[in-house]
Amino acid sequence: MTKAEKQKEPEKAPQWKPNIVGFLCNWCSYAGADLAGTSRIPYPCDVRIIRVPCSGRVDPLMILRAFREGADGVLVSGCHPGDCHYIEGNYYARRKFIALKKLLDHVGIDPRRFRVSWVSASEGRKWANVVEAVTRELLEVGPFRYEEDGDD
Amino acid sequence: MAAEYYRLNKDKVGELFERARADYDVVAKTRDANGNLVYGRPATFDDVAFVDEQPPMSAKAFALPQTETLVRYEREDEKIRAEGPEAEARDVLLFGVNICDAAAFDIIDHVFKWDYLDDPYLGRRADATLFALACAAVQQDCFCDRISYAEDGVDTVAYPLEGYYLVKVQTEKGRKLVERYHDLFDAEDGDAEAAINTFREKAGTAKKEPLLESARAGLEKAFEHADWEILASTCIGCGICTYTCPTCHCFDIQDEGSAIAGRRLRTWDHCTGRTFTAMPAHQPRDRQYKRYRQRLLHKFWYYPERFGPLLCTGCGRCITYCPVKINIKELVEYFGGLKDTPPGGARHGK
Amino acid sequence: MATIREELQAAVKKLFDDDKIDYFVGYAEDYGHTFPAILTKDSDPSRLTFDRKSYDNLANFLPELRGSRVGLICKQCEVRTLNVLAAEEQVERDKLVVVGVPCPAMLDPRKLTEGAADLDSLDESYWQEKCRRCLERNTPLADVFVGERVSTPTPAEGWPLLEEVEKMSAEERLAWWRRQMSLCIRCYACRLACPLCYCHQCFVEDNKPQWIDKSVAPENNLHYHIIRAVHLAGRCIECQECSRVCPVGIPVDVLNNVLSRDFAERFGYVSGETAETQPALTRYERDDKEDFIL
Amino acid sequence: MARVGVFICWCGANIASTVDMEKVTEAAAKLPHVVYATNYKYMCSDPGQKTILDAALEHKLDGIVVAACSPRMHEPTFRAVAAEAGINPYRMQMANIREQCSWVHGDVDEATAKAVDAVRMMVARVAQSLALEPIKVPVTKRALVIGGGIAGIQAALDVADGGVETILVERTPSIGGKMAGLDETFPTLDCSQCILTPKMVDASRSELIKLYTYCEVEKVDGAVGNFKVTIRKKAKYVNTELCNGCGDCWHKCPYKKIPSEFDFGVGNRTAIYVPFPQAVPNIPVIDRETCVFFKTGKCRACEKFCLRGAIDFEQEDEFEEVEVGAIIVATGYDLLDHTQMGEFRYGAIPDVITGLQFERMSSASGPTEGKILRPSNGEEPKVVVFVHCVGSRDENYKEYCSKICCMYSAKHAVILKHRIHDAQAYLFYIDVRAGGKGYEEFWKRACVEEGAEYLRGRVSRVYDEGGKVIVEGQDTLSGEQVEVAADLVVLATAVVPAKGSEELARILGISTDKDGFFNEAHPKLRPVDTATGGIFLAGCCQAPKDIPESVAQGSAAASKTLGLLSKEDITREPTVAVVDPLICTGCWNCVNVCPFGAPEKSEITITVDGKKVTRAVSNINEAKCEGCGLCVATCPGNCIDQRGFSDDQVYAEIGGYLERVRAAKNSD
Repeated sequence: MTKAEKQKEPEKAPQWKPNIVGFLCNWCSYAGADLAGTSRIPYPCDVRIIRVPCSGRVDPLMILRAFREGADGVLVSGCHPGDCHYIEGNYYARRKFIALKKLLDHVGIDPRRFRVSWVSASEGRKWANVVEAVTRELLEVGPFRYEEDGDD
Repeated sequence: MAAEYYRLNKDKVGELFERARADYDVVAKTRDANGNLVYGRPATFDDVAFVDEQPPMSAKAFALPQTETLVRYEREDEKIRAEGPEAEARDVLLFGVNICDAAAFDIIDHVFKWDYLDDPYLGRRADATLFALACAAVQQDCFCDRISYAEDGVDTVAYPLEGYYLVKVQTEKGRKLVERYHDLFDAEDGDAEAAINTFREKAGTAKKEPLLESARAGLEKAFEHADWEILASTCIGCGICTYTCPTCHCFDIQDEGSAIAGRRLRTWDHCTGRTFTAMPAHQPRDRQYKRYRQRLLHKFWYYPERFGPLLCTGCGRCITYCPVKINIKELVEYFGGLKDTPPGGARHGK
Repeated sequence: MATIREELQAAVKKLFDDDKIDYFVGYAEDYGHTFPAILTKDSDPSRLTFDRKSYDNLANFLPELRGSRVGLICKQCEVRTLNVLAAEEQVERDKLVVVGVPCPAMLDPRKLTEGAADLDSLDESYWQEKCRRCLERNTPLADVFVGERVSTPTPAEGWPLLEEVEKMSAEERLAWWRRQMSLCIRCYACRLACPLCYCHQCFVEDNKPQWIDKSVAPENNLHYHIIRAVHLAGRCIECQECSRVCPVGIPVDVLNNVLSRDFAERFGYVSGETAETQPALTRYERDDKEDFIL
Repeated sequence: MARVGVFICWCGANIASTVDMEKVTEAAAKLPHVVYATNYKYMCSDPGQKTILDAALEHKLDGIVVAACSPRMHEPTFRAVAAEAGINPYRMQMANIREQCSWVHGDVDEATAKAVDAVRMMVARVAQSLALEPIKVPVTKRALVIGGGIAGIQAALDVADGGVETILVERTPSIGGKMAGLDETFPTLDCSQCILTPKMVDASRSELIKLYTYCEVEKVDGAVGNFKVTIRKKAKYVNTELCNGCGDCWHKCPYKKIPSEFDFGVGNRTAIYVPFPQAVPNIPVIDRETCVFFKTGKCRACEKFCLRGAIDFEQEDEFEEVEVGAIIVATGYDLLDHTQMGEFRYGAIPDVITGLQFERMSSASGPTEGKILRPSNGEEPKVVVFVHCVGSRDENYKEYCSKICCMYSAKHAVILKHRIHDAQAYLFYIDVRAGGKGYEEFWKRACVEEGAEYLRGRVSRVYDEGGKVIVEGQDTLSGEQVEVAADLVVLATAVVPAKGSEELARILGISTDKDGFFNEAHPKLRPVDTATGGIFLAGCCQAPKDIPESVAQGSAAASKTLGLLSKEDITREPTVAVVDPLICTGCWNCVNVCPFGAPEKSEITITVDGKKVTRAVSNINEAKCEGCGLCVATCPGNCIDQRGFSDDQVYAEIGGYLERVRAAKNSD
């Protein structure tokens, strides 16, 4: 942690925890998350997991819906390129996410709010690290709200 | 009530605005972030655009907001709590509104108090006072000169004459406004109606014959006219004409939320859109020209048949902002038999 | 432009007389506007024109006329559109007669003041942004060409408005877009004026599930525009009709341009270049570049 | 409102020690749709299952949420329970509160909150879950084996033995594969040809096996149970009906100096040829690339000398479409292309050869009739260096171990000693991997009894000097720099997937790993299946293997195939994509992206404005859909949805979690 970040520390409300939606492909990342469990690798508690057949099933609409419903961050995780259970779903997904990412960055939504990872069924440790990293970053960014005032 | 006439000195307008802000929630034209003219709530008279130029959006949103919550609900354990929106208590003054915008309220009141009393609308309508500003020149595509009743029901109208505004008061609400700030108004002793007529002649807004009302007989025979298909097929089905229109008032009711909490709301809807009247298995207006025809005939046949006035004040926004520049006036004249040549020369020829 | 007008009207008359087409889609001038018109052989072609206010992307009217033989005025904008539509099997090229024109660059209606004198003489500062980037002023693919061919000036580089927005910080951009989105009235003219938004039902109209809330609020409006841009990724041909038609002046096309520029840089991808260019999101390379995946 | 029962499992202490069971139960009971919630020590046990059955009856449940372990563990169990309770199995959802909750979170409050959310999400999901019925597809009782090496031959024989017709496609002129070219085999040193050729003959004689040699798979349509396969029958320019394999043609062919592919260039062949004397079928083919007639239009020697008139220069490639219910892929391996690796000077120094070239030399039926000779001068080598791990276990080339090289290098050292008694073998190795029956004993024998010198270390440099090949390397055990002046250097080059594997993967719609080997469905539990139903793997196309493993996998794939084809029809998961034809525009995005060819171009006729209009629309072939949902997310008009992973279900899950968050955000 850099000095500057340490100084920022006290400003944060310590009790705030980010709400993170995780879309995990059934074959790699969901299995990887299961492996983290079987291997008892602890990680932060703030991701709620939605199982999808493939990262290619994840529609950008789902990601924006999660933000609209109040998520502070969204994580999509799939098989490594080339390892897709459905051969190439993650390659298409990657293009879609590149497009969405570009747009979210452009409209000024912090890039740390939308993350993608490749986690294989054997990477329990990596899954824990990904959640750790994503959670840490969101703690730095803070809660997400478009609304300037309370109404919607 | 019989019309009353007053004079308002041009240098008193700012004071009227500032003082009214203490008593009313004052809505006036101002500029938005992009420099567009909008009806908003400017804080000082410096931010007010007291001009006759039309903003793209009419003033109807102050009586019929684009999105309005009808009821909120919340479920806690087994209990469900529901509550309606709180009534907005404050009187609204629509300050410097165009006549074509102001006149619209009186027209659409009919539908909101017809068989069902629409409380949210009528409540806001009752609380609103209209202080209209007459146009010194016609706007790009407008045609209020072709509609007979364009000022009816407008509480007050200010005509910009040489050196002063001639203020015509037509309703009790208007009289209340003038009485409240009576020190700013002087009595008009001349022939006010004559002055107004001269002003209108000069501005180009004097009533002309034939009025669009006279097209109705023709329209009633034109439902199956073959040229609808070709003339209205350039319509792309967007909501610009209806959403910018001061008299279009259709809305949709939608729910947002979940089993835990949410709300029922209404939002503007538009008959030119393909989801309007679309049912799960059938869409009676299955082509765009039918949807456009519906809009036109509703305004110039069905509505007047039921309620009397045309559902149009001639503001011309639906032409100005139409992406494909469909001209409703030309089409009414053509299908109503007032004109032989179709706009752009397009005929189906079936 | 008297000559092009006459040539055009003669060409259209000939197409109808030779029974080559059932409909002609072009621009007519009437009641002070230039606007798209669909003509049949019984129509009066004397109002047909092609001028610097011939804004509309006429390819937008093809779905309505599908199955018929159509003559269509095509500027470079329409040509690129047709290529995308052809790649997606939305047009039947053999039923289409492309009427080529020399495009004089379209004017930006927002920059035109009331009663501007001579439209033909207005310089670049009055043009639409897209026209400064135009690669070919004389319709390629034309089956019939009317008017005198013109030279195409060197296309301008860059995306002025996009770059202006990008100069802002992330917070400022969010605030700027939020302000823009607070103006949006969800009339969907941007979508409906877009010849590539041809879905019979748009995601924003879905209500089961209702991905985008129906209430008109900045964040809902923004989500609609973002997803629309995703759906146009690698397809948008930058005709800017979405922005031109917006009644409240939101520069909607900036979002599309974000991806047009990025896909060109990242994938070497230019939409609508040929009729075989498959949409960018329905293809991939194993080594597509990205810099954000963990 | 649905009537959902929530059943929360303690999993002994596995869940209950970190997640507060009572709190989760209490929260679950209050959720919309939930009419019953309870917890139990082991929900998967008999009494646990009975709890569910009883509650389903008593509370008239129409949906079930089991909050327990991962659905990857017990989803089948609880789906069966649901079915028994009269509830559609697809209206049973599992909330994963063990692997993804209690086992990874220590704080009871946090873990309990997460478990409650998981239950909320699944309750919301169940409420949106439609009842689904498995899809039934009739089965074509015929199998296809691609690749006629030992794995493919074994698979074909076993499938045919089970009474099922089998098509064996081999792209070279003969079946037999790499094994046909090997000398003696480790660890028993029995002759490869002696054990293989009878199987080749069996395959050719079997009434149920149709050999398609010199053929390639061109296209595969359809799905498990009903594939349509287009086979390209390459022109042999020999009428197979008339040819009796007499050999006159290849003996008369004037063009004799063509390096033989089968011999890896150690020997030569003619332009019309059979790859090796024991070829099955024993019918030659003309290689168009090297035949003088095809180049110059003159020669036709073979035609002149063929007494049966079997030569036919007019032949062209033919295509045949066959229907099969299952496909076994056994396309084998090649060696890593040495042009990528300069350091061993392969190709530059003639006395540097690969292990497979050594096999051809030492094979009694090979070009040198079993004599091991230096290619440079035809003399017997006295000092031979064998280099292990050439390109394998090497980050610059292939990270994986090629598995067979340790054993065949040891075998080569033994054979060398047997053939040239005074020869000395040096073996540079990293580790000796000799896991296998009799393998450890075998390499020890090479080392101890046959006097092979094992040097632990990488070779750093190879160069020729004074008619010798100098091999420099390090012996990491002694720490000394070693230099051997060798007569012959044999490289144990890395095993890579056979050429064209990637293209075949695309044709078949199966995936490959990063090295290009075909992916099995599960690395441990489904090593023979691919992720695509009805396509199985055998032999080295999946990973490097020795002969017994290839044979075992060939038999395993055959048994899987027979299992599949023994059914009249097969059931497939109903979680397939569905198109709403009324809103489909026919943009074919789905057709473009689907890896399985499931969306098909189709038409509907609707009435618009009183007229019949025919529109091109997409239609999902359920038999082909693997349920990935890619088309669903790609369709811009949301015209496609996926049963079992529907938009409604995902939406409900998002809302199920976040409605609480959104409500909180709006209230402050």
